[in-house]
Amino acid sequence: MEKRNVYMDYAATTPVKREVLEAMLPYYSDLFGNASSIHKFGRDVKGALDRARDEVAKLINADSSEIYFTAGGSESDNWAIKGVAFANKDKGNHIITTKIEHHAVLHTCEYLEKYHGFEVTYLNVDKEGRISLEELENSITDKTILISIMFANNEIGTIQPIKEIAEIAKKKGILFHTDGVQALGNIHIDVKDLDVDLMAMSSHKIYGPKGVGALYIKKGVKLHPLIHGGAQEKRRRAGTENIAGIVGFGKAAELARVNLDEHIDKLTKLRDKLIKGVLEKIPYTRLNGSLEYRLPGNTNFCFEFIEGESLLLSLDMVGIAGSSGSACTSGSLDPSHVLMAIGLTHEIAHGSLRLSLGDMNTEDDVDYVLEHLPKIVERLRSISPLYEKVTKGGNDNV
Amino acid sequence: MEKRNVYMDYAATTPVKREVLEAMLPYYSDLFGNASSIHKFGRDVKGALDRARDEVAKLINADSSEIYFTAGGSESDNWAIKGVAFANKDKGNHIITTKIEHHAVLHTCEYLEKYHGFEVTYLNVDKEGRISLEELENSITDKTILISIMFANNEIGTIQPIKEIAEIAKKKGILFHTDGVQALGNIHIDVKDLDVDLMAMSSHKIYGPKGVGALYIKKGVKLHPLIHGGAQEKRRRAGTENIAGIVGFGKAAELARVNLDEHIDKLTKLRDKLIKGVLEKIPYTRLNGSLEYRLPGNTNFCFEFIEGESLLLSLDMVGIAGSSGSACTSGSLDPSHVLMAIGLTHEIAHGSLRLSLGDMNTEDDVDYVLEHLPKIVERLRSISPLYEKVTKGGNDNV
Amino acid sequence: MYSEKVMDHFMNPRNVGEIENADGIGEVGNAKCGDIMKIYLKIEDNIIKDVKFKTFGCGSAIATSSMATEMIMGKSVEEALKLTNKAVAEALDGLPAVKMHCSVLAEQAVKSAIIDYAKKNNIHIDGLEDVKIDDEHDHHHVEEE
Amino acid sequence: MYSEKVMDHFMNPRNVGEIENADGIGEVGNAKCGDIMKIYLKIEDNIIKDVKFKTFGCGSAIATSSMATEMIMGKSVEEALKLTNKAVAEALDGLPAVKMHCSVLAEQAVKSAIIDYAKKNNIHIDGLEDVKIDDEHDHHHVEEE
Ligand SMILES: Cc1ncc(COP(=O)(O)O)c(C=O)c1O
Ligand SMILES: Cc1ncc(COP(=O)(O)O)c(C=O)c1O
Repeated sequence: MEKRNVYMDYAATTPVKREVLEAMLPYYSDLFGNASSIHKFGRDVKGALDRARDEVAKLINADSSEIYFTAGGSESDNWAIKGVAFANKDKGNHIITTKIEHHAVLHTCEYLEKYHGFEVTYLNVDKEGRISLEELENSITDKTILISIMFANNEIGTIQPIKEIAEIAKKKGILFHTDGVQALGNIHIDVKDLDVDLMAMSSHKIYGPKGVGALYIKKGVKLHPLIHGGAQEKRRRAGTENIAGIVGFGKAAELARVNLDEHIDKLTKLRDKLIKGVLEKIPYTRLNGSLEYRLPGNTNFCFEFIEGESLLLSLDMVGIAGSSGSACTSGSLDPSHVLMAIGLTHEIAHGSLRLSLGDMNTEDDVDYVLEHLPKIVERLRSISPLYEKVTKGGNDNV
Repeated sequence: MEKRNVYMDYAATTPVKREVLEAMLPYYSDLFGNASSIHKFGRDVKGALDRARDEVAKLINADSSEIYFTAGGSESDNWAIKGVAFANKDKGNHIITTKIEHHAVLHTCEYLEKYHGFEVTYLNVDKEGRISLEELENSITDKTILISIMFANNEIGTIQPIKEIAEIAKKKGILFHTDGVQALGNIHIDVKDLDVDLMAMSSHKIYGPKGVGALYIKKGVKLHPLIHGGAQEKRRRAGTENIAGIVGFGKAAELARVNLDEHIDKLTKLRDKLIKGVLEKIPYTRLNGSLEYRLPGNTNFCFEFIEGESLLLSLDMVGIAGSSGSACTSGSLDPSHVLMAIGLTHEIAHGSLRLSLGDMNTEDDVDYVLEHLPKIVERLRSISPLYEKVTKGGNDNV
Repeated sequence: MYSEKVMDHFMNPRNVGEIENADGIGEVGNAKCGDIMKIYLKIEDNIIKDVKFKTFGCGSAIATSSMATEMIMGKSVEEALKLTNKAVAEALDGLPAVKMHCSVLAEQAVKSAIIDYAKKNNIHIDGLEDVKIDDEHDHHHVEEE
Repeated sequence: MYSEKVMDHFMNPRNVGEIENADGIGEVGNAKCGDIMKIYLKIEDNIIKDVKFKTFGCGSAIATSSMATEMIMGKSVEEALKLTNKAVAEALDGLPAVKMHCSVLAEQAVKSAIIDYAKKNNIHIDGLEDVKIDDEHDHHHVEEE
């Protein structure tokens, strides 16, 4: 097979779709007004803002008035958590989250613990990455003001029992935020049915532009603003609106909604083919995450005896773009907290590879990966002193 | 003169310049990688990020490493103030700002007062909108941890004595943040010479895209993040970078730097012509702000006996876009806090008009305004019961 | 933002002006809040023969004054008293929520002109006793959620 | 991110492998931190006649091991002991700041192989007493400002 460029890092970010960019373009130089202005230049863009809000709302079956635009998933997570925490600190100071949250949630919780007097429970997950509802219930105290549990995990793709969590939260009168960044546009989401109170979203994971996101805030839910100032977003999130970005997010949401079934179907097939192929072709390999509760586009493997960055570099040399939860890619000492939480050892976790699929991937891409990945893993193992021990029988699978 | 479209609301927002948009376009669909990724798609955009940072740094004579990208001026203001406040609450709880700050500063300070135990002094300004250095010095207590005073005012264009303020702050060992959103690209700024600690900037005021901004943080200045999460922006501001937006901001900063003298020269001339014309042609009119310490593109008038929104609407009908500090345009009860702070009565403040000039304005635009504005003011006065009293001599200038 | 009707009444207001020796004059609102409406009535045989207004205020304040004067012109005093702010707003094809107070002001301006007429002429008009003119109208104050 | 030299040594590492009955073997790093380097030396008449390595680790860990083996091949033991991590990094046209620890590891792997050689043969080598092998190297920990 000829050298190709195979992007399989859609969970990190996605390209902006052509229709999305086309929808955005008028809002840079022609329709550039400030949506708060009453003159023609301002009025011209106000409608576009409303339409985008409708589209994002429709994708998750929310009311348009419950969608608040932000600058991305991280801001939305920070807003939801700090906003609820600060608004309810008279009621209690306890927050429940999980060990496998995105850093936007995790570091926010740690910050509230360290500097603002909150206490946080980090729920365990099982080896597939799912929380235990029982542990959740047992963690609730009369000081608990917020539960923040991600919809789907960005590394291993595990989907949580959101509806059941929401039920527990509701029963106890506790607000429930879910980080929906990876779930959005990849599985069916109906916030009314699920009954969540807050949900963070990000545009650049669904083929929209970067630097735009939204927070779903159920009608009546109170939280402090994260960004104070002007009267934008019904006085809840200040800052001149990023109209072009928001229009792009709206268009991306529309496309995601219209194509959702097809998208899920296609990615699920490619994913299953990739998983099957990798596990068959490469020994000493494990699939991380769940088979049942898994995002359609997510695959995550651990290849024993090798390290993630060297794997990524080698893949990059043949045009394949993936990502790794290895410490060496992130500049931090420890490998992925998610892989640790599902019970992997450091050694094994260092050899992880996430290949996340998206709309532009084809069967040929998967074949290409299945051709190159085994050779690359084999080469790196042949350099590895850990593998040497195995092949000589001196080690029982590390 | 034929009907024209005359945009004179550049202080609200500016169109994206053609060169800026062109610089941005590759970063949506081709170079769409996540700057944190180590594969080719990621590396391709990392350099662009660095170059943009250099350009923003150059515009204000900062070090590249002192520029942190954000989602806009409001976020930057919030970050600077909350970040410093929370990081220093063990040292003190007193903040000094002014009565004429943008809401991004004002509401942030009010929030810290109301919910987080801080105390805030709001400095007065004189009738030109300048603070008194003496009052500033007298307001400092041993609990003062932050001074936040805007570089140039968004409504009346008044420029503050930033260097002198920084000196006082430094002498007392207090951090000094300045909201530089309106000053950026409109006057010469040298943060090294001025010796400010923090400065907020926004892209969409200098012909860059909306939803991007930056915070200048002098080397060594400590503050808490506002948005926690990933390791972006040297772990100080999380969130997948809005590459296209940042590249646009960088290009806009480059253009602003290269054209700065010409820009200042041109706008100053147009501004002075507009001010002269308006004051000559329309009785019962006052210019708000300072003649000496004024942004090159800012004009702000009060026309007695009429209200701002009806003025804006009428201007809009002939294609002129301006803005007003009138309560009726903002959905709030009181007219502009800035106009109140410079000592105007409610009645007068309601009749304010800001015409802010920018790069696309011409002499013809100014002539067009000078043709239409007097007629419009006259028509509205003829409907006004307040004017009736004057023309009948029953009122001495309100 | 505004309907065409609002813009029409704003740009071409009907019945602008004053009436000398008017039979009733009503002035409501205050400059502090940014809107003042003044309505002049000429009343003959209980019928509003002429009505004029002057308004300091925003676009919808001017438009609602104009519309209100049109709506009561030629009507009996009792009929004019029945003019509601909703009717004015509807006649203008609606107003933005934050501008509804302007229609309230227009209703009140008409009513206070009629009160003035009643006082000056010392006559009783049915329903007038129920009218309250609220000068400190707490208009368009948006709650921060 | 990496120089061409680093990429070359990563993709085509020199001297990969093991030496049976090596005169000295050094292993540093640990799997927990994500990098282990193992160096085998064949020494004759105080000269490094052959050297091989195996590395578990990131791209620069592999490249620095490869470069280090090249740099000591054919050298005397004393010369090899003088190999510094800086020299390895420079020979690779530099390393990213967060990857400098890999060059430290390479230096230490060489040294610990020589220590092993000295021990096995019970010989004294000048300068060896100053060498410290720090297994718990606290690498690339970035301070949050
Ligand atoms: C002085 C000042 N500060 C802050 C801001 C807020 O900037 P942004 O709209 O980018 O959030 C603005 C403009 O709206 C401004 O004029
Ligand atoms: C689960 C999850 N939450 C939050 C984020 C942060 O989103 P953003 O990059 O838009 O700030 C991401 C992606 O980076 C994510 O995968």
